[in-house]
Order: sequence, then structure tokens, then C-alpha cells
Amino acid sequence: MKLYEYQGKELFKRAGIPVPQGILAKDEDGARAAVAQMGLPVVAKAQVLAGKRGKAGLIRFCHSQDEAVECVTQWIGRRHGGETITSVLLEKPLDIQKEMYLSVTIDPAAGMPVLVACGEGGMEIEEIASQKPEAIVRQPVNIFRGLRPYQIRDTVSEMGLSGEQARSVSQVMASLYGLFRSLDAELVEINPLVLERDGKLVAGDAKVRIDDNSLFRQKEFKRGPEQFEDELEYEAAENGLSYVKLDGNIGVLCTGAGLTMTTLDLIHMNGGRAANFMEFGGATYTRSATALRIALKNPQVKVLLIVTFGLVARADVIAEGLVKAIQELKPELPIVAAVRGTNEERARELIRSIGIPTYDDTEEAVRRAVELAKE
Amino acid sequence: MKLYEYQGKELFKRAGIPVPQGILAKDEDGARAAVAQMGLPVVAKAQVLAGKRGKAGLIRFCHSQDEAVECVTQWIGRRHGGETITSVLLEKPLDIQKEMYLSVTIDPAAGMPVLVACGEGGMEIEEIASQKPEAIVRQPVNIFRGLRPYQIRDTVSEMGLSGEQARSVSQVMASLYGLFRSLDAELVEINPLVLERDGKLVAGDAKVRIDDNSLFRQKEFKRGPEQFEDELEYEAAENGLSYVKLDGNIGVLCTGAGLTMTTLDLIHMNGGRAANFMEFGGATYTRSATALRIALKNPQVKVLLIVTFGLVARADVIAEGLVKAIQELKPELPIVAAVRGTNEERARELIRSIGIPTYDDTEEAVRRAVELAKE
Amino acid sequence: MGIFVFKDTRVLVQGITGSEGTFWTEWMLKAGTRIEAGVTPGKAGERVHGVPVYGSVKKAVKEKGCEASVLFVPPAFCKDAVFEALDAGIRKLVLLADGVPIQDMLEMKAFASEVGAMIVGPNTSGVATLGEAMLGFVPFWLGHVYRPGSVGIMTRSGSLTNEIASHIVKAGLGQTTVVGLGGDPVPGTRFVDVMRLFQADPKTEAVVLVGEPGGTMEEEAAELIAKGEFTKPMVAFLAGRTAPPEKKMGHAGAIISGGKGTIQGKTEALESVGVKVAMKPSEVGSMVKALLG
Amino acid sequence: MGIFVFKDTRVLVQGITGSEGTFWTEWMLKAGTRIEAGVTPGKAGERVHGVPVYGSVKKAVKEKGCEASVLFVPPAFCKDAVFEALDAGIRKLVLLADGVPIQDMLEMKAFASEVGAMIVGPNTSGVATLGEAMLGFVPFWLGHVYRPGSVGIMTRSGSLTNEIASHIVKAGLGQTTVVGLGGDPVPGTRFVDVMRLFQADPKTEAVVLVGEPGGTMEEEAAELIAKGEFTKPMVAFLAGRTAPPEKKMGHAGAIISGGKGTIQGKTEALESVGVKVAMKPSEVGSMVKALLG
Repeated sequence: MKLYEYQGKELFKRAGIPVPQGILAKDEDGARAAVAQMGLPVVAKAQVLAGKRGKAGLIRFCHSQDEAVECVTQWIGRRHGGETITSVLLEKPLDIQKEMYLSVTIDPAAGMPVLVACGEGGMEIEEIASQKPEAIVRQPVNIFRGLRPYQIRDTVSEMGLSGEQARSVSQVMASLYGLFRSLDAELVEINPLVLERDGKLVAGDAKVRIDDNSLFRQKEFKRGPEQFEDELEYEAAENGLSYVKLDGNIGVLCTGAGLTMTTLDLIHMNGGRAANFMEFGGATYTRSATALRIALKNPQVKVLLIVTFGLVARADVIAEGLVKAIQELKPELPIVAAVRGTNEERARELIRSIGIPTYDDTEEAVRRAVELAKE
Repeated sequence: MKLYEYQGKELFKRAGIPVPQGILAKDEDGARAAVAQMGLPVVAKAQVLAGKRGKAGLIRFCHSQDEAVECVTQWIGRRHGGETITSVLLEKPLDIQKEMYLSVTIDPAAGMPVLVACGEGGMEIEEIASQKPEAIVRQPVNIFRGLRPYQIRDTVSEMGLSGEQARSVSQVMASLYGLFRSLDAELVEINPLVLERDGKLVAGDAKVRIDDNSLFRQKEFKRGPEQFEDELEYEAAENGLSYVKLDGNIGVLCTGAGLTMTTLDLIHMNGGRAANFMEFGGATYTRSATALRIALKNPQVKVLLIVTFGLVARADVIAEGLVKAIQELKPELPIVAAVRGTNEERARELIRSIGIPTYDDTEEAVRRAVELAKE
Repeated sequence: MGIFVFKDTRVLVQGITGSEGTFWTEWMLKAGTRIEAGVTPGKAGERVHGVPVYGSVKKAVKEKGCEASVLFVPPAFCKDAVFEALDAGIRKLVLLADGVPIQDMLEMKAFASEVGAMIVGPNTSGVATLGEAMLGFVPFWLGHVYRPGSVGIMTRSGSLTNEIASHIVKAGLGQTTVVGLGGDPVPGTRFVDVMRLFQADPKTEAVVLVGEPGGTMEEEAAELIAKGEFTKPMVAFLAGRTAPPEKKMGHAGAIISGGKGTIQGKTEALESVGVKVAMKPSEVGSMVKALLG
Repeated sequence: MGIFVFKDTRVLVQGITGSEGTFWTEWMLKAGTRIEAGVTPGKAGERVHGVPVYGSVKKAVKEKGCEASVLFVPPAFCKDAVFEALDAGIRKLVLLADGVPIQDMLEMKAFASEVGAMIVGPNTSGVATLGEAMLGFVPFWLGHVYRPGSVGIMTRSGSLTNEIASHIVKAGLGQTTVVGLGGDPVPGTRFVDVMRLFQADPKTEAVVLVGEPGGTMEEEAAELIAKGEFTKPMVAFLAGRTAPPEKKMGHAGAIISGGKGTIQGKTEALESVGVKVAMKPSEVGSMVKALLG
């Protein structure tokens, strides 16, 4: 799960990484109080999990209290990238001498944590990465030995830093790696890491992403609906299902991410448009029933396409769950199914028994669903 | 450096390892206050670094306040194994159901930390080790991966524990290993680890030994004179010298532990008796001078024997330091020297210039020193 | 033959007394797997479908000489179980759990690479060498999906693999070994690792790669072919051509992946080294058949 | 020949710009050592006795292909320096510092054994292959103490080694390589490691072991001979016959050492496998000479 900038900065502060003075405002009163406390000018930054906030005009330099209040009152409630803005961070502006980039993330190919740094940093780090790749320093880390002083020294020196700057960036690196490990993070990123004119180093932004699989032990963090682009996605996730809303009209229920994506590809190749991505494990009755219920909540859905090829779950068990759910929910739309795997004969019988056509072949089922969606 | 039992137990407590209720008493008032607070009976335990305290009668079960006061007042100031007792730990007695043994130390041959455990424990652990070695469980630990849950599980199971006992011993093991690492310890030992009749687990004793080489970063601990059997040993250690007082009359000054021990062996083979073990690096003037001064502080010394075979230090540099020190201290006893190594000719000249005979051969010098000591 | 697990491989089942472990042990035995022992702490002495249960991996290895382990262990305990197996000398592991913390996986990979072990998974359906042995839950009993043959399959998907496998059988062919790498971002074993094994297996005449968007495993596979280290005919099927672009891990993700990861890029990389890329699952069978002449 | 370091071994000096590093670099060069580079963070570009200084080991290895490193680094920084060297691919290290925290040493040993590297030291005078190279501060320039010959020396002592070596020269012999294992309780390299190298070196005809009380290294040496893995003539000198018994690490120390560690026990162990044990340093030379016939 992603954390908001203000949450990330709170964690940075705890870890000894300097952050700008800032106050989170949730309404007009909060904005006025913040400005009263910090003085002017302030920078208003909408708290959103999606990127491109700057380009969307959600970061603004405010010279007056009214301007700050305006940002807070106008932004809160607005939608950005599928989420609703609920808070604005008001911060003292930084006196920027230089911007750098620093992150710790995972290199999936190496299977190792990696420290990524750049002495130039700022908004266009991806551009630097593609146009001036030698400016980006990557330091892979052995997870048992941790990020060692010599690695920090090498990185800082490759960033072109020396003296006091090198020392303070080194400290931030060590703290950032410590955070990465202790938070079970997939990413901790400071972009930009700002060197102020008076020589102080400050984290200008904070991007922290916690590994969802570690939430059972990272008890500080709770995944809420704001982590999802859509209420249905959240509801699905809460039920252990993976759901993404798309803009078509064929509701899709599949087992396995690969088969789901393939089904979506086949719909597309046949000229249809899927209404969702939905992967359900299918191990239990409840799951397939819940998956069905969520898929049907999307009013765009004209046809329902069920494609499974049982692995852990037996086809007949999945079929029983689906049949039960269909009998209960009584959806008033055509359903097409290709349910294969262990005991697929009985599965087929069960599904046919409630009047739903079944196919042996995924591609045939998809073609039929696309036809029905066009009717 | 070794820690006192009460210090070790303080560290245990901090790490979540249960210890008996106890109060440290340094005088009669302290003893009375402790008993008043804890009630009776109490166990009085003299705080000493050396072992065999039980056999020396320095642990006593006290049924009355007067008995406790008696222990404290009579023990404090007494000598035990070269140290003066300065405090007594008064503890609530334990209701012992079973005694076990637990420690984390270093296996020098493997170069790894090792968890050592025994389900039988108690005072006679070394006896168990030699007579019933299969009762001792050794669990080597990879220092990067740490002591893992499966290793704890295996150890506890080999100790013959299960259920609640297994669970609580497991917790103590994990904490003890954590202490070992965080303290830069050479040893953390609980002997006995007491299982009380009500099922509670308590550390009956605490032996902690911190690696002297780590004291620069283990700032909580300071080596004091109580760590040494003799004031001179302490003074020597404070000056970076290794000194052990012995009971002979030949004062010895050597470079290197191996050459020093060999010199002592040769003295013994020739029928003499050394007054001390003294190893001085000899890299600087001051060191050889300090070494000389400390060696002469022992009134038993009748002859001084200097044996060096320069390595880092040049023989002439060592000689210069010695000559200076001898001229300054003007010792009124015979001195014999075998100073070899780089620039040994000049070294020999220097030493002879103040009337001290020098030898090329260690064994010859030793023979001469023994002769002189017998005169 | 085939790769990774054979009929004479002495197999350990970690977590054998759990409901999943017990259920699948029966199926694995039916597949011919030589399961010598199971491990569940505190359950030493029990038996599951005749397989003796030990309290620790060390004891199971000592008494039964197990070489490979398949783990039916909940995600939170996988790291400990894998460490225990590696420490006891097991060098082939199949980690089935879905939901393993990614940093735990990094530690497992580091330990495995120190000792030269191979971890397949996590979040996988496992490995099956048809007619010899199965570790996990590959439905080898579906005769129209899996049967012994000459095609190796390596895959990032579960159900989709069944779909693809069924088309291989439909084409009159069968499989040597099916290796599910699992759906997690840091799999213990990558396409290239499996390709090196398939290359060395005389019975595997062609390999089918089943890929997905994200990561760089397909690109690495292409590089291995470009370097001449893998020379057998290969057909790839890549799911997710129309999937919305992956949610990235900040800028760092983009920097690390170097812009790799799209299906388009993967297709180009694979085709540039002669791999045939199928557009539909149903094409895979006939494409392999054509390559095998 | 000899062992560990040779005239063509490309050597790195870590901490070369410090006073000790600078001083001994000159002597090491005089011994014939092929010092290719030095490292001191922040001092890249300097030169010490003509040796170029780099800011990191990685760069020095990349540019100069260094294979061995000798470290003039203060105890508190040894772990980092050794890790850096190991990470950069250096596989032979001589750690001179006296006062290295013992748990740091455990970590260094663990890393070294992972990658198959050899750390000699800490708290050692180093290694010298007479006539070829010297890493540390073995006084090779004392002609009546050290000269090229056929006797390998491995030792736990410093000054005493000079004493012993001088008697070898007095007997008309010389040395191949002198290896100081160092005086710390957990040395990076043990007698048995050095014996395996001496066994393989055709030029080493006999080996002198210089031991001390405590630890089990001498007993391990005897075991290696008993197993037939070391077959050359050996003379041992053990210092500390009259030393007071070692201060033990609580009961645990006694349990771990299993009662080993006394000079009496070591003498018995060595003599039982045919090692000649000298009672005085002056006997060593003639005993070796007698063994070489």
C-alpha cells in the first residue's frame, strides 16, 4: 500500500531524516491555524496517492492566508486519479540550492534491495535515467549484511558529493535503508532531496510503499478504500479478490491472473470490451459468490463471461458456488461459461442445469460473449 | 570485561528476561531497607566477578533481617579471588522446580556464535558436559541470519521441553541471543535458569562478559580496577600493557605474548621463578618506560630481565626508551637484556653504555638472570 | 527425464499435517512422487498417507535423505521453513504459498544463492515432471491437459498454464516438466534458470514460455538465447496484451526496470531471437508441432 | 614458491596513506611485493612511494586487478574495509590490526567463508614468502633471522617467531613462507588451513608450528595429520608451559572447548601423530634439520 506524503514524512522524521516544517489541513480552520503558526509564505500540497500532482495544479505556492485557505477548501473533495482529496499539507517553502534523488527499492531481477541515487534529481529523474544513465547510481545491497558504510561512501562519491554534503547525504541514506527494512517497504523515495542554500538537507517529498503481504506484521498500517481507484476494487480486495474496473460491457470472472488477462485479450481481439478484470481463487463457495456479486454491481455489464481452468479448486466446487450465487442473485443478463478442470463433467452439468451454456474452449466462449454483448 | 551479577540481571530485565526481585545493598542501612521492602526470607549474594562464590560461603539464605545485615556488613570489604567485595545482592528466594542451563557464547573453532543449552543445568554443568555430553545442546548460529525460530524449536525440543515451558524458554533464548549481539558480548550465561513450581521461568544468575575490544562502542561499560586481580594489572591495562603478577623474583619485560611466555618457561626450566608476565608493544618510548615502572613496583623483584625481538618496533627505539627510563628511575637491582631486531647493534651499544650486559641469545640471558636471582 | 524433480528424487513435505498439505500429499503420491518424509513441528511420529512425520527438517534429512522439499506453509512462516530446509542441506524447494512478504523472499533468495539452492515459487502451482513426480498442485490427472511428452513448459501463470497445456496435448504432443515460477514480483527461480535446465535435458525438445506483463524475465530469456546458451525451439505465449499499464513502484521502479516490462517490448525481444510468439492459446500447440517438424 | 603470496601477486594496501601504511608500504616494496594500488577513502589520486591511491577498493581492483589486500586500518573500521575488499572480489586478506571486536571478526569470517576467501589475522605480523613478497611487518631484512629456504612457519606469536626463525637460519636452513595467524581468539585462518597450503607447495619440505595455550588449533592440526591430509615433517614449539591456566569464558567456554587448550594436551596430541615438540626455541633448528635428514 502507498502512504501519503505526510505519512511518509512523519516516518522520515522518526528515522532522523529532516523534513520541512509542515501542518496537515483538512478544512478552512485548519488552513488558517497552520498559516498562523508557520507564517507566510507556505506551499500547499494536496495529499494524493497517485502521481502527477504537480501537473494537475495540486501544488501551489501561497503568499497569503487566503490563498492557502482557497487551496484547502477548493481541493478537498475534488477527485484526482480515481481518489478523493481529503487533506492538504501546508509547508514552509524550501530555499533550494540543489535537488537530488534518493530511493531504496527492490531489484526484482537481482532479488536484492537496491539504493538508487542521483546527484541531479528533481522532477525529471526518469528523463535523466533514460538520457544520462551514468548520472544514476545503483548500489545493490546484500540483505543479510545490509547497506555498508563503504557502499554509502562509493555512492556519495559517484554522486559527485564531498565534505559536509557527502556526510549529511550519507546519514540520510543509512536512515532510508533502515526505514526500508523496518517498514517492509517496496519503496522509500525522496524526490527531490533538497539541499538548501544554507547547506541543510531536507526531504522535499516522501513516497513510501509498504508490501501488502507484510501488513500482518506491519500493524501500524491499515489498507483503506483510498488505496483503490474504485469502491468495488476495495470491496474485492477486502474479500481477497483482485478486481479492476474497465470501461467495457462484458463482465469477466476468471481464475488466475494469466487466464484473466488472456480472456481480456481474446475479448479485445474479437472486437468486444471487458467491463472488468476479476481474478478469484475459487477455493470456496463464498469467494465465487462474492466475485459474482461484485462483478454485477457494475451497471455497464451486459453479459457475464466465466472462464476457469481449475488448479487448486475442483471445477465442480467452483460450479456449485457459482450456481448457488446465480440462483440467489438472479442476474437478468446472459451468462457464458467455460469451466474446466477436475470433475469438469459434473461442473458442466451443474451449470447447464440452471440454463447457462457452457463451452470446452475459452476462445469459443469469448466469441459467444462478444456476440451477446453486441446484441 | 566481566559484569557483576546485578548488572547482568539489570540487562536481562531490560531485554525481557525475568529475574528475581532483588535489591543491591552496600551497607547495613541498605540491607535493612532491602529486607523491609522485600520481606523475609532473602538470599544474600556477594557481588564478585570471580567464580566459586557458593563454595566460598558468599551465598546465604537469610531468615531474619539480622542475618541479612550480618552478610552485608561482614562480606563487604572482604577479599575474594583478588577482588574486594563492595556490594551484596539481596534477592527473594526462588521456589525451584527445575534448573536448566542457557548461554550464548562464541565457538572459536567454528568462528560462530553458539547457543548452548541443557535441560538439566544447575551448578554442575561442566560435570554434565563431561559425563553426559548428549544432554548439552549446541546450536551454532550464522551471524548474518541470526538465531532463527527453527533453531530455537530444535534446541528446546532436544532439551526435552514442550508446551508452556518450551514457549517461555524459547522467548528467553531469543532475548539472550539479542543481548549477546547488542552488547558485543563474549558470553551471556544463565546458570541456573530456574523453573519455579508455579511454572514461571526466572534467571537465577547472570554472567555477562563484554568484549574488551568493543568497549569503544559499548559506551555503557567502563573497565575499572575491579576487573583486575591486582592494582598493577589495572594500571598496566590502562596503559595498554598486559601485566600479570606472579610469585617469583625475576621481573620480566618482553615483546609479544609468545616470547613472554617462552621466557617464563625458560626461567622455570632453569630453576628460577618469574615475578610477573609483562608484554609491552614497545612501539613508543613511553610504553617501555611505563612497563619498566610497573615491573619495578613489585617489591619481590630482585632481577630485571628484558627480552625483545623487534617486529613493528626497531630494537634501537626500544633500547632508547629503556635507557631513558632506567636513567630516570635508577633501579637498584641487576638488569639483564637480550634486545634483538632491526638495528640491534646500535641497541646493544646503547644498553651497554649504561652498564647493562646484553646477550644475543634469549636462553643465555635467562640463565644469567636466574643466577643473579639466586645470589 | 525432464528437469528438477524425478521419480527417484527423495521429497520432503513441509507442513504435511495441515489440511492443504495432507490433501495434496495424496495427489503427489499418486503422481509417483517419492515422498520420504513430512515435517510439522510438534507432530513428530504421526503419519500422513503412510508418510512419516518428523519434528524438524534436520531429522527428516538425516533419517530419510530428502533432497527436495515442497512447502505447504502459511506465508508468515515461509522464511523460517525455507531457512530450516536450506540449513539442513535441501537444495531444491517448491514454495507454494501466496502472500509471502517480499523482503522475506529477498532473504530466502540470498540464502539460497549462498548455498547454490533453487527455490521455485512462491505463489506457484508447483512443478510436475509428467509420469515421474509432482510437487505442488499441477493437475496431472487431467489426461487431456497433461501427459508425458517432449515439451517443457515454464510459466508465470496457473490456470492459463492448464489452458496452454491442453492445446499442446490437443496437438498430439505431451510435456516433460511443467515449472510454475509463480506470480510474485520476486520469484525464487527465473525463466533463464529453468532454460539452462531444459537445455541440458535430452528429453525436452521444445520449450513453451508463458509470460505476463511486468518484470524483465522474458527479456532475460531472449538475452540467454542471443548469447547462444539456449538453443532449443521455443514458443511463447504472453498474457495481458490489453492490460492497463502496470502500477509502477514510483520513479525507482522505472529506473530499475529500464523501461522494460511491456508485452510489446517482450514480444519484440523474443521474436528478435527467433522465438515464435503465439497470439492465442490455441495457436501454441500447432506452433510447437511445426517447430518440431 | 611458498604459499599465499608470491612475487607476481597483485597486492592492494588498504589504509595506505596512514603513517603505518605508508611506513610499511616501503618495506613491503623492498621485500619484492608487487603492490599495485592503495586505498584510502577521500585520497584518490595521491601516490605513496609511487603506488597510486584510489578512493575505493572496487576502483583499485577494476583498474589494477588486485588479488590480495593487506589492511593498515584501525580496529573499528576493519569490518567495513574487509567487507569492501571481499565485495570487490579480493580473496586473500591480511588483517594486521590489534583490537578488532570479536563479533566483527565473526561477521568477517562468515562473509569470507561464503565467498571462499582467506583472512589472515587479525593481530598478526602478517605473511612473508621469503625472496618474493611480504604483507605486514615480518622483518625479512634481518638476514640471520629470515632467508629463503625450505621450511614453512605458521605461528600464533610475533616476536617469538623471530626467535624461532633465527634458530632455523642458525641451523643452516631457511623459510618458504612465514604465516602469522595472529593472537586473537578467533583468527581468520587456522593452522589446518595453512597446512593444506603447505602440503600442496612442493618447495616446503618441513613445517614449524608455533603454538600457545588456549583454543584448539594445535589439536586440529594433529587431527589433520591423523587423517593423513598433511604428511610433511613437522616440528612444534609451544609457548606457555608454565603460564597460569587461561581465564575461561564462564562454563560455556569449558563446554565449547571440551577441555582442550592446555599445553600438555596439545603436546600429547601433536606427539601422538609424530610431530616433534621442541622444549626450547634453540632446539627447533636442529630438530627440523634432523627430520630433513
